[in-house]
Amino acid sequence: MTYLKKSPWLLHYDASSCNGCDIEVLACLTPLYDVERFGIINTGNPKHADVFVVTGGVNEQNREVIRNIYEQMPEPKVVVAVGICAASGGVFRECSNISGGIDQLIPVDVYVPGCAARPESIIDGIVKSLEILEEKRIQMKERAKQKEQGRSPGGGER
Amino acid sequence: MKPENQELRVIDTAHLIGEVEDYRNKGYRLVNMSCTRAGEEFEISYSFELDLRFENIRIIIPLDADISSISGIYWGAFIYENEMHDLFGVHVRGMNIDFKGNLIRTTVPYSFRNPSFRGEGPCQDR
Amino acid sequence: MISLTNAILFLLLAPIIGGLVSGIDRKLTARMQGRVGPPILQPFYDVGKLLEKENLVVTTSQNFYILSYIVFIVVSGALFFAGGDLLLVIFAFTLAHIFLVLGAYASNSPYSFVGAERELIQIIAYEPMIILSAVGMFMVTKSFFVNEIAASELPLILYLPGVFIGFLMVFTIKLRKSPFDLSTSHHAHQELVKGVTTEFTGPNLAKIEIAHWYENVFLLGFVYLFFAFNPAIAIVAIIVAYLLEILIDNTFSRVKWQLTLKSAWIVAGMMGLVNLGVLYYLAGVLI
Amino acid sequence: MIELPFLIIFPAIAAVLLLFIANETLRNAVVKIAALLIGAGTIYAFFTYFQSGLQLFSVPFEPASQIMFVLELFIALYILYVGIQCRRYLAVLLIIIQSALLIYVESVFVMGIHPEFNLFIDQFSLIMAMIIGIIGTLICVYALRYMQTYHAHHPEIKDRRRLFFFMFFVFLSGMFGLVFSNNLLWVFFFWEITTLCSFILIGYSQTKEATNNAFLALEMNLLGGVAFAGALLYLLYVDPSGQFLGIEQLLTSGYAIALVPAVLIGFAGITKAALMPFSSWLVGAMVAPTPVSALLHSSTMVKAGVYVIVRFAPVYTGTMEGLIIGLVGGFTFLLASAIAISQSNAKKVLAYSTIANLGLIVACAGVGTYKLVWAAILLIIFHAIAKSLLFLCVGTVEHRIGSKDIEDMSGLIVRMPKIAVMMFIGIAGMFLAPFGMLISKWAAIEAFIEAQFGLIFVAILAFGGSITVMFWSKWMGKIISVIPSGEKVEDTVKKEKWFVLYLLTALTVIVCLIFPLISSTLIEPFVMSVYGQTARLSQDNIVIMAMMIFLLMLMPFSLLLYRDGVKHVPAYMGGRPTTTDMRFQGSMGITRETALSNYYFEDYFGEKRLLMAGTALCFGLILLAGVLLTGVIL
Amino acid sequence: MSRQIVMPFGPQHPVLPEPIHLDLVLEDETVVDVIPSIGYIHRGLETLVEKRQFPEYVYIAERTCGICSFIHGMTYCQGIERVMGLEVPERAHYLRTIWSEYSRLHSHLLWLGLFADSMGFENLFMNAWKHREFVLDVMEETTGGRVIQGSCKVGGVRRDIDQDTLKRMNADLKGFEKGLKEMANVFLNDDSVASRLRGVGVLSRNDAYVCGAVGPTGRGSGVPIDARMTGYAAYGELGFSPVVEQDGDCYARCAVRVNELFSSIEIIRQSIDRIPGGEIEVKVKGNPEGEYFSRSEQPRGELVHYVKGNGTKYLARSRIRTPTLTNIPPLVKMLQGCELADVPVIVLSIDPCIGCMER
Repeated sequence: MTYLKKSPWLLHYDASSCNGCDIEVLACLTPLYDVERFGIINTGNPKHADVFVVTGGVNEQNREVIRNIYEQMPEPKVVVAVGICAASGGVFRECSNISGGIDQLIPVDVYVPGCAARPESIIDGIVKSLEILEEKRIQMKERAKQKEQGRSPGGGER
Repeated sequence: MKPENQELRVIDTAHLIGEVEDYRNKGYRLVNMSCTRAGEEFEISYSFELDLRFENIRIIIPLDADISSISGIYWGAFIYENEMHDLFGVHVRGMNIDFKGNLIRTTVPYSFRNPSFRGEGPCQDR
Repeated sequence: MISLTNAILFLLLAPIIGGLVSGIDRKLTARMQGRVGPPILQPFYDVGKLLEKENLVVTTSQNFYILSYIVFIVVSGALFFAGGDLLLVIFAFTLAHIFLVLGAYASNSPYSFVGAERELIQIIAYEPMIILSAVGMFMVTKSFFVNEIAASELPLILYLPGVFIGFLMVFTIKLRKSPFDLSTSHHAHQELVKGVTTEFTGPNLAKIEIAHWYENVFLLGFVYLFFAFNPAIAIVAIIVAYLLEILIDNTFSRVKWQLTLKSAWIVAGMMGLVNLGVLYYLAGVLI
Repeated sequence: MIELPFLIIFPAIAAVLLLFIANETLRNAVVKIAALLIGAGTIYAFFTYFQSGLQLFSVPFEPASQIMFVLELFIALYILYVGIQCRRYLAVLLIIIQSALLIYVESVFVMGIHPEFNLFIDQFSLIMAMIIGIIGTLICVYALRYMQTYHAHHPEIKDRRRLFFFMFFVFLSGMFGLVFSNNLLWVFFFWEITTLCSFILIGYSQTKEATNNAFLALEMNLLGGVAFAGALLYLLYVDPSGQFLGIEQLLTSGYAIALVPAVLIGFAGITKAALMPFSSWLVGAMVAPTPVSALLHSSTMVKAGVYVIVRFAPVYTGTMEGLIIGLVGGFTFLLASAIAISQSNAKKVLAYSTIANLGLIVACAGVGTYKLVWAAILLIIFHAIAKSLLFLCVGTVEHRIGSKDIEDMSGLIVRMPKIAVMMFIGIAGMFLAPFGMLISKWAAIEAFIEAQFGLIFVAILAFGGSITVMFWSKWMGKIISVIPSGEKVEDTVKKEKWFVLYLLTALTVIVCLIFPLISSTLIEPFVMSVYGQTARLSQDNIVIMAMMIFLLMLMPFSLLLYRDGVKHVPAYMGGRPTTTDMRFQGSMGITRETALSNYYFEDYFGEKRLLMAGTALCFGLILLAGVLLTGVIL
Repeated sequence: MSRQIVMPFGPQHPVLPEPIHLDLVLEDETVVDVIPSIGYIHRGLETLVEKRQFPEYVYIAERTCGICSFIHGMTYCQGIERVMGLEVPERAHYLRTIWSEYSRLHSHLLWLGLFADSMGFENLFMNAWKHREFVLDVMEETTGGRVIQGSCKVGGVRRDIDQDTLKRMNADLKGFEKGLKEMANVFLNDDSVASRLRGVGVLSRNDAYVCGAVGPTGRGSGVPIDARMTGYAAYGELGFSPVVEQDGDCYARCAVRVNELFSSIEIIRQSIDRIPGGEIEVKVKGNPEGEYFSRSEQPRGELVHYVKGNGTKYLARSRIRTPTLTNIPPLVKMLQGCELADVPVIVLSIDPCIGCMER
């Protein structure tokens, strides 16, 4: 089934952004943009989330936090890097404490451009990520099936 | 626009506490503390304000010197002092809340202490 | 005495009704907030998705508690609709909730732990009023059995107006609506992330969600009992009561546990008790 | 009728034997054999009498009463002695008043009186006897190992185990005597014995705190004793021939005479059952070794208090005095439950919960309709089993983890899985459907609605019941929260202890399953014989509850479903790096350990505050009863 | 045995879009200890002065914070202008004032929304953000950016607003104000909101002073600090006074911000009425040499941009002292002894902007 596409739950984390993208992510939830139309909810809890929305680049302190949150999300999951900072570090690329985009740490599926990214493009990015989410779900299911076959006595060697 | 007048006095390190106490007694509030590297020295500025009178005092210390905390006089000063320690490596004695270098963890320790690039020239390549 | 057909109907229909109610709730809430809101079927999509997700747990025993939670919610709901003893139904619901609380405790995470404590506060806040409601119904109809209460010709609401108001109050707590959503739901996340449900993922969360649906249908059934003398009025009453809850949800900020407990006990308890007291001494005259 | 004297006298013989045995192995053997015999005797008595209803017996041994009188004087002298020695003059004063009353009664009236039937047995006595004979002996067996470890852990406390087991068996004997005596003079004698046992056993460790608490218990119990003696005096005054000294005769005499003694004895029962305002002694008694708490202060001795009140329940029915006794019980239930929320010491929680439940039983008995008496007896049974199980679990845990604080029990399910499961069942037995206590509460609610002023009690039950949910479930939550770093410490628990714990756990569940049977064979005939009508749960509900219990027993098997294929991740800590052993990165660069503790709401349910309220309220009620009673007497 | 719960609050926490890190030590629900830690979004952007020429650095300054981005840029420019002795045209000053005040509206509305959310009042959150979109529309129309405008430059502003647009903006404010009044009524007079705010997180006047509270945090405690009184930009020519409340609790801070909304609208009206014609920028020649503490009033309080030029195109030092940084010590004071349920409310009541604070 394709329930995943109809009910993606977000988790937003501000890695080291200037707030511009963050408030635009929030603005998506509010009456003008209202992403709940598409079933999108901001959960605030990695264990419930499907889509990890990261803004801002990686620095020393949040490195482990991002990885930790990513690991606590159940499969299938996608990462959307919102804003130019999350993609490459953006204007802060050369700052003393920034080591670049999110993709150094975790696999990013969709990059949303902009400084700050506009709500329209953020929504677009998330909708794009849903296709990938669906693909990942199918892969996950196949993996599980293979594992199952591997375990059953007639299913070949382990 | 009416530009405001700003006073800046460079004082001796030894007089710091006395001066700050003076400001406190006069009812000034602490606006800011900031550190700047100037050559082989740190300039540390303390800014105070009372009824739109904005005054600064400055001490100049060698890179490895330590200064005494004013957090006993202005309780909130610890946040500046910890920050100064984490970014510049200035040692501050006697802070009321000492984060021991954990207020801001940086990739390079004391990242503001040693400017990596300065002056004219291409800046896009790291 | 107990109707198996009704129990089975409840088993099958309650999730559908509960899901739809929840969907309509979300839609209306969105409209009240000036938004378009999700499709009516959104809760089903959510649960469908959750069932497809991976099951992450802190400890394996969480699964057990949640399974027990939903099983006992379903059992007690079925018991209610089958016409069983109202007090037994209430106690069985408490049992189910204790399982949810234990599931939260089991994970030993600060958020779900505090959520569990708050859930307990909620339980002690609403439970007296629910029991008093059942007692009130008994005093009017002389029976604790749901089927007999439902079959009563007496307009319970006229005898039990105070009890009904008290019940509406705890209804808000039970539905986890603002201002009393202390322990979980989408509102409490500011304090406790997701409270009791923080450590549940995928299928477990789906079970909790479905259990909520069952529970909501049970609660609406409880409202029905007050108006059981006339099913048409009862349906209207249920709708009005639920709309009222949505309205309350949207016009209050969340209160703290102290106020929740105090208001639930004092307001609801007193409303209910005064009502019952009057009924008690007029019993000979009225009934 | 030989069973009854056997049950009364045999434990006393065993006790004397134990007083002289210093060898540990021998003592173990004697205790186990005696326990077995007493248990067997009880069961034998059960099968002999459970169908026969009320039976009265006369004791052929004439001087029995005189011996008791002499023993009573010895007890009084002993108390006088220790009271003066420890400068507890209140105790001295009370024992003097009580003895004076008693001597007066004996010398003026009793000399010529020989009530025909001194012993009796009916289903209610049988129930009590079963509790004493089975649970009591199990606790005795448990105490063997417990006291061994206890002295190993507390070398500073003098080893007086001979005295300990002597008192234990004397106590059993006293309890049997109490429930089998028809003669109130005899009841009074056994009553005093239990008071004495409690006094000595609370003071077992001889620390200052223990001695103080022992005296506190003594004083309050003596206060009840004085009232009891007053009741005897009144009865003999009304009818010097002494025919009303027999409980059975008194109850069937028509209630005009019975009311005054019933209320006085009810007051004695209130002190013994530690209802407010006398609850403090039971809480203080928790300094005693845990088996003492389990035996005396939860499952049996305090039940003697409610036993007499339930006995006299028919007298209370419909009277103002009965209502007041009921209210004292009701408020005690409400307030003691609330206080339990603010306690973290497991034994204190158990103590307050005991007080609360005794209060509930007294509330039922005080109002005293037939349905309520039925519910009260159910409560006595279920409470005795579940509570003794819990006490013994706490005792075992205490010796393994070195604390009886609930906060220290976190992750017990990992560290001591078997004990934790038993504790879980015990706690569930205390407040969850479909277990016993809840059934009784439910029955009580249904019964109260129809009683006079029942609405007050319904409200008390509704609120008190939900409060109960709070403190039990947070304890439950604490023991089942899974901590990954816990190391297993339960291998050292001895097999006797396991045996007792297993048996009690099994009893908790089995009694729930067969309670319809217990009800129909024991409780219903008793209630029927007293009131002429009886209560019972409807068939449907019993079936449903049985189904729920089976479902509950099936649920743990679902864990098998999740054996594999479940991915474990650490708990969510706001995104901070967390290790599996529950540490996370805290502020200032410190690695912190997760610390979780329950809520206690000290400001709302604080012990001091509520105790004061409860004491004032219940004291006022008792005064009111006293005033009413004076009116009746005059 | 201690009855304490250690509860991590943040860095990932639903109440704040930004990471702040507090270790809360609780007894029941009472907070007995708070240990803050920051640094999750420290970028070290002040070091970029080494790599960006001073006119370019405006972009960096603007991105100190995405919420009050315009004021950051403006304050930085004013510092440079002062060091270089540039006379900025009056019209530019007025335009800066107008955008500053729109920024304030945008920021306060955003804050009101989040604040409502922190008390679990979702409807109000949505409402506040709905109003905010009006402000963002004006921003987008006049500068081209919703949250980061890029319209300020050293020596003036980049864009002019034509007279018709100004007139329309003025007219639109009326409807906007009416909507705000309705919403303000809920914040200030609703019982359930008051039950969450009154008496919560009290900061005494003295504490506010000793800890260095600025902006609405200080003004809520009766400390009338408002850097706009120094008369930068066009503020010296406009009539307004700081909004001050005396109680020092969350309600007072909320009331300050709500009333500032109307004060801002008033300032915008005055500015539009009085705006002179003429140039919007001057030519910048040479490099800055000298230092200056440029102060301005951000929505969150007093902002200090310290600039020090050494006669090259690259500044020797830029130091941004943001209001949130100095409001952290008062926050620690306020959190002591509050309840768990109050933590989000109190944290938000200082309107933390972590992005600014850590730079």
